[in-house]
Amino acid sequence: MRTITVREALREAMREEMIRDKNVFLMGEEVAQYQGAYKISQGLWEEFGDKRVIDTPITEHGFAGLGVGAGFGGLRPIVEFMTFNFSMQAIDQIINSAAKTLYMSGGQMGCPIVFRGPNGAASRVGAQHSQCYASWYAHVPGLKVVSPYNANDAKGLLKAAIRDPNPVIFLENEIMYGQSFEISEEEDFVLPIGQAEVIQEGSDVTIVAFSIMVGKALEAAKILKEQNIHAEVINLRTIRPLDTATILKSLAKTNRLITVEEGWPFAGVGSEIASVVMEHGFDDLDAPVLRVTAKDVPLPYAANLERLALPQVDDIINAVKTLIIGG
Amino acid sequence: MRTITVREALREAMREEMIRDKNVFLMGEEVAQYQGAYKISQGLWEEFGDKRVIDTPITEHGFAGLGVGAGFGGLRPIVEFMTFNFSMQAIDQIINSAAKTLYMSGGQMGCPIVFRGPNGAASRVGAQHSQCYASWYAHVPGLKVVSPYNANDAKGLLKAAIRDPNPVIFLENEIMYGQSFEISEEEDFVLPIGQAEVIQEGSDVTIVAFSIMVGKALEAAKILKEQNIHAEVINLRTIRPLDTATILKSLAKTNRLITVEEGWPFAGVGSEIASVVMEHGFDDLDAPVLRVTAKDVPLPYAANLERLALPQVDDIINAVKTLIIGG
Amino acid sequence: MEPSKEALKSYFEMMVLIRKFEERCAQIYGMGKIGGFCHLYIGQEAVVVGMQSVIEPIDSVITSYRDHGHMLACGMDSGGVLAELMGRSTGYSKGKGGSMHMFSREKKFYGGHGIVGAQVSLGTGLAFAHKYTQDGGVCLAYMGDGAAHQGQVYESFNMAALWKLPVVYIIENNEYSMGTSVARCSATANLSTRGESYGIPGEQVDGMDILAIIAAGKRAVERARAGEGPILLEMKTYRYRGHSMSDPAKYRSKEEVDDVKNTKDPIEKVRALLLKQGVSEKDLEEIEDKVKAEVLKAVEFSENSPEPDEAELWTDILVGESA
Amino acid sequence: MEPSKEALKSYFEMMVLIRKFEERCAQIYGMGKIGGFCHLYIGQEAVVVGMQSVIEPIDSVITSYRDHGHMLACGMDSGGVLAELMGRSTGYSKGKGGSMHMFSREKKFYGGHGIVGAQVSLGTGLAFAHKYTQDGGVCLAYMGDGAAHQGQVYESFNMAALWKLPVVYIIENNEYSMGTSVARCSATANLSTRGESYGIPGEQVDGMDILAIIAAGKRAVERARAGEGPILLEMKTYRYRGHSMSDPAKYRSKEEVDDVKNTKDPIEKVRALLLKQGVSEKDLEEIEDKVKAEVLKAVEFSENSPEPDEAELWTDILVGESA
Ligand SMILES: Cc1ncc(C[n+]2csc(CCOP(=O)(O)OP(=O)(O)O)c2C)c(N)n1
Ligand SMILES: Cc1ncc(C[n+]2csc(CCOP(=O)(O)OP(=O)(O)O)c2C)c(N)n1
Ligand SMILES: [Mg+2]
Ligand SMILES: [Mg+2]
Repeated sequence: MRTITVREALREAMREEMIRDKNVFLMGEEVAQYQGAYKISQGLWEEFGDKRVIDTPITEHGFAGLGVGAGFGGLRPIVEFMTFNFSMQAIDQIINSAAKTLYMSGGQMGCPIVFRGPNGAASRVGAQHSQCYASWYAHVPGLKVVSPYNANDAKGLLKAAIRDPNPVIFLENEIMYGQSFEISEEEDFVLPIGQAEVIQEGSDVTIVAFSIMVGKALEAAKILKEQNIHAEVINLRTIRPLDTATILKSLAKTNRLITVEEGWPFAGVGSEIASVVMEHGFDDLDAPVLRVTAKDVPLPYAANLERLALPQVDDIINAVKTLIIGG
Repeated sequence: MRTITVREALREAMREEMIRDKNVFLMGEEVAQYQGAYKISQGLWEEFGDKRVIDTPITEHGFAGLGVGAGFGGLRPIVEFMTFNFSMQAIDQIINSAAKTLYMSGGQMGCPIVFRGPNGAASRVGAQHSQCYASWYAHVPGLKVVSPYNANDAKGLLKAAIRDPNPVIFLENEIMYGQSFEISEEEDFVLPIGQAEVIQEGSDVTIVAFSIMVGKALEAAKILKEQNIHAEVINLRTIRPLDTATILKSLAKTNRLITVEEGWPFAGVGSEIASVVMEHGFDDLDAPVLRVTAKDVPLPYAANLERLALPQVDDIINAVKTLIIGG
Repeated sequence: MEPSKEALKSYFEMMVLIRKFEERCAQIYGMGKIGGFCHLYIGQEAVVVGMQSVIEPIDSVITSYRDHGHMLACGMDSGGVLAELMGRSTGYSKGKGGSMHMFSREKKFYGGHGIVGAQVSLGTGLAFAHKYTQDGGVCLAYMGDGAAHQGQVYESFNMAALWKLPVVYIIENNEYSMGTSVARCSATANLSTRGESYGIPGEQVDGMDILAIIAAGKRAVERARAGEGPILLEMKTYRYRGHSMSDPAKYRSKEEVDDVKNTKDPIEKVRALLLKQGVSEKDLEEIEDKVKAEVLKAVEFSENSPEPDEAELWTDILVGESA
Repeated sequence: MEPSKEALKSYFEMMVLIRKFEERCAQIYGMGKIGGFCHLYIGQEAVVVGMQSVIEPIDSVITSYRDHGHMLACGMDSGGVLAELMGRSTGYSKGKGGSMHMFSREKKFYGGHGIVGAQVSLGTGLAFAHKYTQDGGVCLAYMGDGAAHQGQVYESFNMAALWKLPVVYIIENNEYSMGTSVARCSATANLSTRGESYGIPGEQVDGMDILAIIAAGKRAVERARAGEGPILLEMKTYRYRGHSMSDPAKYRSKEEVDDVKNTKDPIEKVRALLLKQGVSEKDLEEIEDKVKAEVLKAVEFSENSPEPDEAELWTDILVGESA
């Protein structure tokens, strides 16, 4: 198996899809000549030229709207937000134009578009640059929301997102960009949107996570195993639509579940999972679902506080133990 | 007791606070000479003049930012969004500037500001004009999120919001504006933010609702009573911070709980309540918490579909019965 | 070059159709059969009819919620539009969009958008697609005078000018955004200069005079099609009715409105032109009768159309999937 | 009127302080003691020092994330700024804000904002407050050349002009927004005309020449204070370093950078002026030594300051409440 970074995986996905379909293009701040603020698009401008790899002015609202319009007009835009924090500038176009128009048009006006970029915290970039938007976007019908963990996910899901006829929010993670993983050698490898992966089997507790938190969950599972607690780890991959079946199946086996996410607790992805699990798996629950989330504070800059604010492996381990021992 | 409409209650609250504090002013689209798109501010421009009741151009991002800046500068702005749907244009200023700056400044830069206006569906105004933003805003630390049901709430809570030194999101409902309620005669009547109200006592099931849905919950409770099912209805009043104590106390009595909201299900306010209830009241739960929400679709225009999409009294009754009979 | 008599007659017909259609909408709204917001185009008919006459089938059109006139001028079926207004399954959006949200890919009409200013960025994107696919098309992106302050409009201006996108921005300045006159919300009276900071040429046009509109429109569309980039037309026009059906429009005097109606009505102007060109009163009456019959047919069609099937609640959320 | 020798000396001192401070930040960043984003102001010192010299204590200042220079020029303590950069409890934001998020109500410095363009609307709001309270103050709202395309900037321009708010908008055109030159993202080269569509007068100023800045700044501030409304200054300047610490700045040649350094350096310009006015090399060295000592003190202060207490995680979320 080949080993590549998440960054390379994302780049390969875009490159392959741009070769496959001439209507696919990439736009965003610094994506072309600068090769991407985080170098995701390195080499693409050289290969595909000005027409298909487009540096925009710093005007998220305008270029997101332009992208949606281009989607209505038959193209397949990939819009990169330098980080998803800046998607707030553009969120009206994402929600009111991209997500709702298909319905409002009785099915006429689909918008095949991918909004992608790093989501959540990087390292020490402070509260304005560190928000997780997973639950906000997943709240909205008309969108698909995808969040890969490793290189395999990144490539297979981004290719699927670009081919999808619907608006897809593709939430990456800056800290994961440089991490290497084995990746499928399958030709034209695509992963289905909407299917979660049981990335680690176990029998004592289910840990549901997405994005960078899958790695933390796996680490926690490893440590727990040494203590003879066998955690099953689910890599959600897609937040909306949520793969409830995979979650409930695991719960039926383990009877205990925790969620892990980098976002805030209130009405987070974990809240949704907890609710769904309660509604459809109440009798399988030996203990309440516990949510491991960021602390309910804007992300602080100082190293010690930042560490406390974000979910750590220890927090996951503690939650599992609370469930199993204290539950 | 005096009976006034929610509209009048909101107006009285603003008027009294503007008299009380000369730094309070109101700005927004059509709030002055037109007397408010929904006539909430009727008469205020005549009384307080151009300086304190200000018509803005249709530039939500700009005037919300201007409002936040004025708040930093020592004033106490009330910013009206003609509807909260248009707050998406301005949401970066609300979240990144108003909500996070206090924390990012180590406590120096508070921003006393109220963002208010109708939230959720009016009647048949379609998907772009009918979104409920309760769960989005409540997701964010640094904000308070308030949503009154009746005239008493509207007046008492809006006065509290205007006096609050923090940014407050005040979610009204267009359909409620014209409804009349009795209102406290207490002088300078203020309701505390963060406290829910048990608006109807009952022993069999707890119905937690906010805004217009409190009315539907009360109607449902009335019908259920005829069938000898006694529902306790909680009027949340504040979404963030959530009054968990009142909810859990009721649950301890009824052992069954449903939530009702006009927003979409995924990561909604109901999801949060369900999660909190599970975490802190698991042993009190005789059945899973059920969420009554809008259907997971953009709101359709057609009368018959709109009715289906929004929670109706029957949906609440059915949920209660599922819990009690099927649960 | 002035339009031919036949052309002028067809414009007259379309303008009358728009007016009669809108008047009928007002009636039906009053009967409670149209719900929500409903923004009439009465008074502004010349703008859209004139502009539509200067574009090609490949060109795209996008506007705000005040869109009935645009749809009819684009050749969309009046029955389908009215049925949508009445929330029927035969409407352009199957009854799921309503007055503000209708579309016809076939007629290259891209909506009908409820968020003030949003259509300007979207239209810039349509222009981007025209350029990208080199289909030779131009986008007409309409906005109101109130919309002309929205930030995304200027973000779009900058990109359109920078990339020389084939887009004609049209400000329909009907003097008010809801109850606010231009003077009360705009730092400058002449909105046609709003592109200047981006090097976008602008022109003020008498939006009540279809000939002026056609002349300016032609120049603008030609320029955009030639790859010289965006251009801005400010159409000075007027809306006769309130902002939406619920607006009593107390912010202006009856005299102000009557004065426009009596001295500048865009339909009367075309009528006078036609009469001068020798078209008989009877010919014009025939046109008006034809239009009346069409509107009547649209009403009948809509009245007889069923509400959408309840199953439609769950369709069209995602392409290729139903919930 | 030219500034006095004493005044000029104080500007020199502040400019050198900013430069030395920033150079030291770069070093400390390299050692891993500053985290996240860190945007240095080296090369642009004249702008903020010049503008600060023309305002009054009542006036307010707001800028973006490239803010260390502004803070020092506003009279904020270099120790407090550096401690914040190092995430210490003695920093202006108790270590919770970092490089981009510092404030001093006392010095009327309102941040330090990480969202490109946001500070422009916020600053317009500060100006609104000045006018509302009639305190006679003016707001200086700084933005970069890249920020100058953001929609909310134009929404603010319109309101500021409409309501004649006392605000001076200052575009610090350092030729690049990250890796994008002005020509690649702006439809027009002359950013000082960006207010024209709103009737806001604009002026291009040599942002490497403190005398030019002071002259233009004085006129602008006076005009704003007199109630004549907003004004726009485009400061043509240059940043010597990459956009942030992680930017190798390959999008421009070494020659381009060296040329500016060698021929236009704002500090060297003031040095030459002072020498011409008879200030001795030794006097200037003394100033530089004083500055070096101050920076050293700031470093020591910061190094010796503790990280924030863990309890601080839960404070300052809401005024008057802790979680
Ligand atoms: C972003 C946004 N803000 C506010 C509104 C409410 N609104 C709808 S139409 C309108 C007035 C727009 O006036 P103008 O652009 O002049 O167009 P006209 O109605 O005159 O055609 C307003 C404020 C909205 N739909 N979207
Ligand atoms: C809304 C938003 N979009 C993008 C960014 C990322 N970003 C930070 S600084 C910057 C470049 C800004 O350039 P300019 O305005 O010229 O200021 P300078 O850095 O040159 O001082 C970008 C794109 C951001 N912080 N906020
Ligand atoms: Mg108008
Ligand atoms: Mg710059």
